[in-house]
Amino acid sequence: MRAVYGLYPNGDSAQQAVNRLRAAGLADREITVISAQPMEDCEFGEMDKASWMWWIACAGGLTGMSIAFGLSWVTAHSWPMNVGGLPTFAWWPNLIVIFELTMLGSILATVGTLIVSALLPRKGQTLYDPEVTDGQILVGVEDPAEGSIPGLQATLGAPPGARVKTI
Amino acid sequence: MQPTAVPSNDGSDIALLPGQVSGVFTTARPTFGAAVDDFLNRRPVYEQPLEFPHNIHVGKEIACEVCHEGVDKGPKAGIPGLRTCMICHEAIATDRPRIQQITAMRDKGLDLAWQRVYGFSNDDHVRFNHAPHIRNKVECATCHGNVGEQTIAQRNVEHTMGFCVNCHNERKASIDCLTCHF
Amino acid sequence: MTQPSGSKINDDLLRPLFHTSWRFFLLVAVFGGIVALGLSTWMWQARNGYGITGIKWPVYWGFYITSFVFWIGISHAGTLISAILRLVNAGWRRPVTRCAEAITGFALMIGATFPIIHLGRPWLAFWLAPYPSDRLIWPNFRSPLVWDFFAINTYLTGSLLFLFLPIIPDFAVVRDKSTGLRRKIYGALAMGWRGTPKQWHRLETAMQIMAVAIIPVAVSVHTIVSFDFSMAPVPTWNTTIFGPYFVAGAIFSGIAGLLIAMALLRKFLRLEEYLLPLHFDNLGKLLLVMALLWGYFVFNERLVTYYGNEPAHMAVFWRTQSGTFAPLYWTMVTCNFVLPLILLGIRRFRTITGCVIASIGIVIGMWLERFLIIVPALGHKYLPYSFGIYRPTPPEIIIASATFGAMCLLYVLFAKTVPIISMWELKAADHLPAKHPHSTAKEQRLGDSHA
Amino acid sequence: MARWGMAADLDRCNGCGACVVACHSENNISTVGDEQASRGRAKHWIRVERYWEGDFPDVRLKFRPVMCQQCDNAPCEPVCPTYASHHTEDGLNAQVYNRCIGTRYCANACPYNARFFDFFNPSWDKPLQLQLNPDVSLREVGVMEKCTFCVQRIRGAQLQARTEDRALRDGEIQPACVQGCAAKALVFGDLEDPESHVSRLARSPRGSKLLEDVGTQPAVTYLARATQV
Repeated sequence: MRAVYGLYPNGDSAQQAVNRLRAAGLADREITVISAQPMEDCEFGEMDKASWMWWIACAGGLTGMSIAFGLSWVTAHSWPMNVGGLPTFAWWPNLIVIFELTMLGSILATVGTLIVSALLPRKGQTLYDPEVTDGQILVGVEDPAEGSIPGLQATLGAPPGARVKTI
Repeated sequence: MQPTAVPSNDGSDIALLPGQVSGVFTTARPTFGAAVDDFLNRRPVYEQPLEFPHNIHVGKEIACEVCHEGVDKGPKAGIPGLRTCMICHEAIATDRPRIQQITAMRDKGLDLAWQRVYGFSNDDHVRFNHAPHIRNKVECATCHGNVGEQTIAQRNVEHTMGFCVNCHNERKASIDCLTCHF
Repeated sequence: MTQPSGSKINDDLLRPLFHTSWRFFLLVAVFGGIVALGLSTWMWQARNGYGITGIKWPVYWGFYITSFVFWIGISHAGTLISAILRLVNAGWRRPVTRCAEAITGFALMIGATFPIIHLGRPWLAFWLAPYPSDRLIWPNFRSPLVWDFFAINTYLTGSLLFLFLPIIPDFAVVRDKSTGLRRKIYGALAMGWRGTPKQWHRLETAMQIMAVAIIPVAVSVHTIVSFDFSMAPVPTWNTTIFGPYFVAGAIFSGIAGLLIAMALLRKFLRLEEYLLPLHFDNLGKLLLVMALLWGYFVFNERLVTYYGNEPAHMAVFWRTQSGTFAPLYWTMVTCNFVLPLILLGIRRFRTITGCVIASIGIVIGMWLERFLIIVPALGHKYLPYSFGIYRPTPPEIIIASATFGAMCLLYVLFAKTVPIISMWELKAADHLPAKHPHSTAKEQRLGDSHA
Repeated sequence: MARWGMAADLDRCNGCGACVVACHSENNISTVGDEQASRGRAKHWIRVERYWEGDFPDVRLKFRPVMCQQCDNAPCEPVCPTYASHHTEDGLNAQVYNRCIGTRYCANACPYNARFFDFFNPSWDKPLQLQLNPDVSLREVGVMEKCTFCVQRIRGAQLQARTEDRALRDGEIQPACVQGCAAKALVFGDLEDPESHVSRLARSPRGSKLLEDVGTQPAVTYLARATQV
């Protein structure tokens, strides 16, 4: 993999680098930003995009709910036991299990979504520098177009404190 | 008080007769290995005192209940003793060495120590009764397989609860737990 | 006081991971020995039968169920508190959340073993799970114990994930700072974490969703634990107040447990710059509120029983109030109400030491509370002929005590392998959106009370 | 379908304890020895409770045999996580040992304390194992047990009646305690048959249920003169 990236000591210069890259015509998804903490004071993109996670959580909850409903329904009807004169399929007690599995479903769906969509290393997304851990912010371009490297180096080197690396 | 092995209902001290299967691992098992064997349905090979040819007897159109005579009367079908054998073999096939062998045993007052092949262990808590099953025309082979084609009776039908319950469901027999478990 | 930031956070919080002192091995040996003793006692119990405990007719639940309720209660420290603090975005939560969530996870694991320990045939515990079998019989969904099974499993899964998710970026830090096998293990745990805005954003959204989901689960778990009692027609058990009463008690004991853990961590891992007196003060105030709430519930429960004046209920009532169990009862009231009121209500006493003393009192008091709910009622149930008393035997005491050792062991191991304070959350406080001009980054991070 | 019930005439009961002994021998209830009994591990599916009334010297002794009341709304049943405790079609409060995992929740929920736990594997000194009843299973360590109304006798009689193709006769089924009661204080039968001895007794103005206000709807009626509790 080839990449050009700069390491920046603070959010302001990283922001500058991102802005310059944008001005140079790169789309947000072509710009890689890596930091050791969420940078809520900066505009790196992806700010309000993930609201669909809530919908997936709801869908997971609905799945859990139907599983729980199915379980209690099948149990009650495959072997209808009389216990203490309670109805065979009793809503009140079953609601408890249904609630728990609903919540479990939504939790698992959320975590699953997170792992699949944002974690798990993927091909072509491997740009990383361990210096990020010590507070450096990485801004770079993965697999830049042929011939654009010198231009990118200049763009990335412009903000104060920048150290440009090419691999 | 030191816990001891569960005495079986018929008076012997062994919790599990050879070949008896139990659905669960309990502290009733003497050793961990026994528990594992039991869990994996591994049964000891039973040594019968005599190679009894079921196939020959059934082939002569002798009904099962001629020898297992308790089967339509009560809980136990019964494993016949020498006396039952000698009812016929006093006269039939007396020239065979094996028949002469059992005749000699009878004369000495001995009996055959048959090993049970089927049966429930104590912790299955099953009170099985043959009589109502025979009365309701359940074939012996339904639960005991093709014993009629075997020489030494082999256990080749697993008496799990699902096995019993499916049949009870099909025949609209009671599936109340207290039908069998008490 | 200057606030640590950046690489100093890394240095301070990764120190326990990379430097092992003899104290770690000593602690592991001591607590591991206690746990091994507890486990072997349990094996002995399983081998010999339940008779080696003090359980008897008619008091069929004793130390084990008491410990079960107690540990499930302690587990409410973490997830609930950290979820609430996350949702209201309280800045001072940042150093506290992880040690709280860890308490939840471990207390739940310990608590969840007790129903199995207490079973007459523990090897059949899996029958509580609905799994396909030829018998076609599944668990009775109308039994509170099955609700327990589902609730505790949901809560355990949820809270372990809630603990794990925010550790992922910190695993990445350890990965970057280490070499060899450790790098591989932490690299696998970090699951390809790099720290892109997308990852950060998804992680924080996921944490928000988890927080929203875990709060009702936490409330339901202890309500359901209370159902174990209130569903049965046993004098003083069969009451509607048990749900909220147990939840309040759980949070109460949970915060107390958290305060004790925080004080120990601060001392042992030298986290004086992170776990500030402010945190103890804030949690101490919360604890005071919970003490008052606990008092309110106890007053309610007692008053209603007293005025109901039902003979069977009154027998149990007087048994705790002035009979056999009175010494324990009044110890409980002192530990849970009087002591916290003095130590936490008077500002001068609400120091770290004061908070810890009050917390220890509360942990003892809450254990007694559960004992006093379970045992006197069971021993005094309707027919005078069958009244009975319960005394624990050494095996029960060993097993119940060993769980405290298990908690310490798990916590020591956890603090050894994972940064006990969320590093990225501390760092993130420097990069909050500038839309709150009245709160500086420092206040956001640690809620600086010295300002 | 029948509804099995019992009536206990407290005016006839003289507290001899024959029912307890009969029950022990019929149902293979293991005795636990003096040491364990003193620690509260004794099992008696039926017990004779003794109560004293009045002040000395004007003291009267009252007996009340208490067994599982086979409640219609049995509190022990819904709390069991594995259906070990449930209700059969003929109104028996069943305890299935196989399914029991030993939570002991049923025993806590039972207002009569009529349920017993096997703390150890049972044992019988030789040759006492020879007197075990083959119609009743032996309970091993870790399960709950309780009075079954001698279900083995009920099932046996039902089977016998079906073999002979006739209906069950009133009084044909006698649980061990009923059979053993010399004073004829205990009567067993079908409560759904209005003519049976037990349902006539259950309708008696002397009759009452134990802990009726708990709402368990027991199948056992206690008969006593109005002066008695």
